[in-house]
Amino acid sequence: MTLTMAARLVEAVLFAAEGPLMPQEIARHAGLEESVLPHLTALADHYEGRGIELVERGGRWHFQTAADLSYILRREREEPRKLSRAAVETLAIIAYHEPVSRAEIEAIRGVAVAKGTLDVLMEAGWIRPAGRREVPGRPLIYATTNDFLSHFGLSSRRDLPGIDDLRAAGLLDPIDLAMEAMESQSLLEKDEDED
Amino acid sequence: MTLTMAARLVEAVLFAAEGPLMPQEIARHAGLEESVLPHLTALADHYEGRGIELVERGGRWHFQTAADLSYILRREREEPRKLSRAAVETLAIIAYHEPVSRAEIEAIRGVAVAKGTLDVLMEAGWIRPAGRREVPGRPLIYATTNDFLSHFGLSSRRDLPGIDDLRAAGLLDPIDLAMEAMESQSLLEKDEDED
Amino acid sequence: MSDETTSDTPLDVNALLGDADWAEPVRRAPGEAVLTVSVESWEGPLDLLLALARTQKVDLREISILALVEQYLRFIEEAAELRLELAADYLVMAAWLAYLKSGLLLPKEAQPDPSPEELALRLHLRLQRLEAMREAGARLMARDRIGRDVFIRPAPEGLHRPKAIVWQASLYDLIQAYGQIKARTAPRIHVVARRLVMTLDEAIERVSQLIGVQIEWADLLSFLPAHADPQLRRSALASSFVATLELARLGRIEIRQEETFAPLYLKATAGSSETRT
Repeated sequence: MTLTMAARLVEAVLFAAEGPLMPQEIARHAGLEESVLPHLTALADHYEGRGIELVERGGRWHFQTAADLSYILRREREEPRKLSRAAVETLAIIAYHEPVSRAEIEAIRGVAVAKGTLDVLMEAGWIRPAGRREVPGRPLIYATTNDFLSHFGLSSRRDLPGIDDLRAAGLLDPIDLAMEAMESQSLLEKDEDED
Repeated sequence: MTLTMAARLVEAVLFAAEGPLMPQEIARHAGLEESVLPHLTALADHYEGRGIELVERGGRWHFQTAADLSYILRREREEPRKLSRAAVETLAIIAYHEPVSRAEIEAIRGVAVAKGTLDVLMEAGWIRPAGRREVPGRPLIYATTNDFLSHFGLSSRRDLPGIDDLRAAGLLDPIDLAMEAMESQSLLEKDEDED
Repeated sequence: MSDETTSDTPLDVNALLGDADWAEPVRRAPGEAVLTVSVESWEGPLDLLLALARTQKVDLREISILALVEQYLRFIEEAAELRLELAADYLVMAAWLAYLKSGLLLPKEAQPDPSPEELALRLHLRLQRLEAMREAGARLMARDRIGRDVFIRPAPEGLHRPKAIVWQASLYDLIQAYGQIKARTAPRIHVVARRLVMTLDEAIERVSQLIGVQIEWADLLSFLPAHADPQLRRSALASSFVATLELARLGRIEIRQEETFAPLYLKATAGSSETRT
């Protein structure tokens, strides 16, 4: 089907919209003076029987995945969860120093590591127990996994920037020491709470 | 156009995806055993000249609004991140020379890479550390990402504007190499003169 | 072509700045044609050289390096006259270019090694490479960019995933976190402006040694370094006073004072010099 410029604009506006739109809104976004309703019904017909459908609900229009194909979609709309600051730091230390024990992570971070932090990283599939350190107490030591490398787009751990690279990239600047100190203080408190 | 069930599934998967997908991922989500490439090219053809287009960037596929409609759609949007001149040049050098070390970037620009330049590009997700150069000091080298390709609408690095001309003109070679080439060229000419 | 542009082309600073959209605006006081452009407008001498090369208005492959050298040296001279701050690397480049110029003007057989032609060619290649990347950057930025020219679905439904929870963190998050740990926990080197002080240990050492040869009561002030800087003397007095108290506590010396704020007198307790060491 060849579309007119107006219909193309309507299609693009609907596609890029944050949510369902009323015809007047579509016209405004598309910069059209004319009524967009004919374009909407033409497009809806065109998408009939396709993987995507154009639907109208209470006067607002939007594209959605065809109802009969909805099984490919996420059932429960679980939010992707952002890794906590403590977890990112712990992961970074394991990646740079592996294999390391929990006590060693704490020594580097200068803050206690909650048990839950390591659990989260293990659940994410990014770290694994890698045996025990042959010192008194035989503490468990941790290392990163292949999933870790692929998630972060690294071909090997050697791809991680070194200290000099971090400094040059401006990542070693104590941006605001007071802020940092406060932040690590609250991390400490939080970690202790988690225990 | 009536689509086969497989093509409908591919269309729906691409539509519902949160980011560009590789053909294998599409097949997995769609539950298809067969190769999805024929469906992808057929869909891309079908969307030609429409308000939405199906594009391939670095081996990953996604829908986006048609580029020629940008003059209408762009007005309402805010400009994405504004890069400093230094950051633009650094990004260009990494893209056209990748993988490239910081020292090599500095050799081309004639100034030190300011702190925060690589940082900004990494935060944008456009560059990544790509291993180390096996020379003394083992400097970290940088390359562009798939997000870089998607953002700038490039199917691959071969699509970088003018890269073939630049390469043919030797402008992507280090200066020492260019000097050597010129010397051997002039020697050759001299030999011919003598003949 | 390059011959036309050599030497006598006047340096049109305004045209130069007009071309450079990224340069700092030229500020002019009313009725006064004074150039007040900061050299910070250029990112280093190579950048300035490229801007100057553009004023030759020819293909970069055909610019005259000799003319360019003269343009640069004239610019630096003018900047000096206008008393602009010039960073060291601009002056280093000026010196190098002056050397290059004298080399280029020498008769061929007298030219040093590496030949000035080779150096000029290298400079030429550097400028071409920088210009090429600058143009490439501009063309890259002008492409149809996601979020500006073309748009993707802002809130897709998302696809079914095998894992229940999808933990998110980027490589940038990871290395930034490591940088911050390092910045936070690395022993910080505080460079404290040097202050002349006498530490308590030094004072105890010094008073112990001096008291060994004092048989009579001696004023505390006589234990201080005689020709010291006033600042050091103050520090020495404080440390020596505390040292005195410490030595008295150890029973190695005796202290006597007539009244409050009166001079302090000390002497070694009998036999203390033998018990030392």
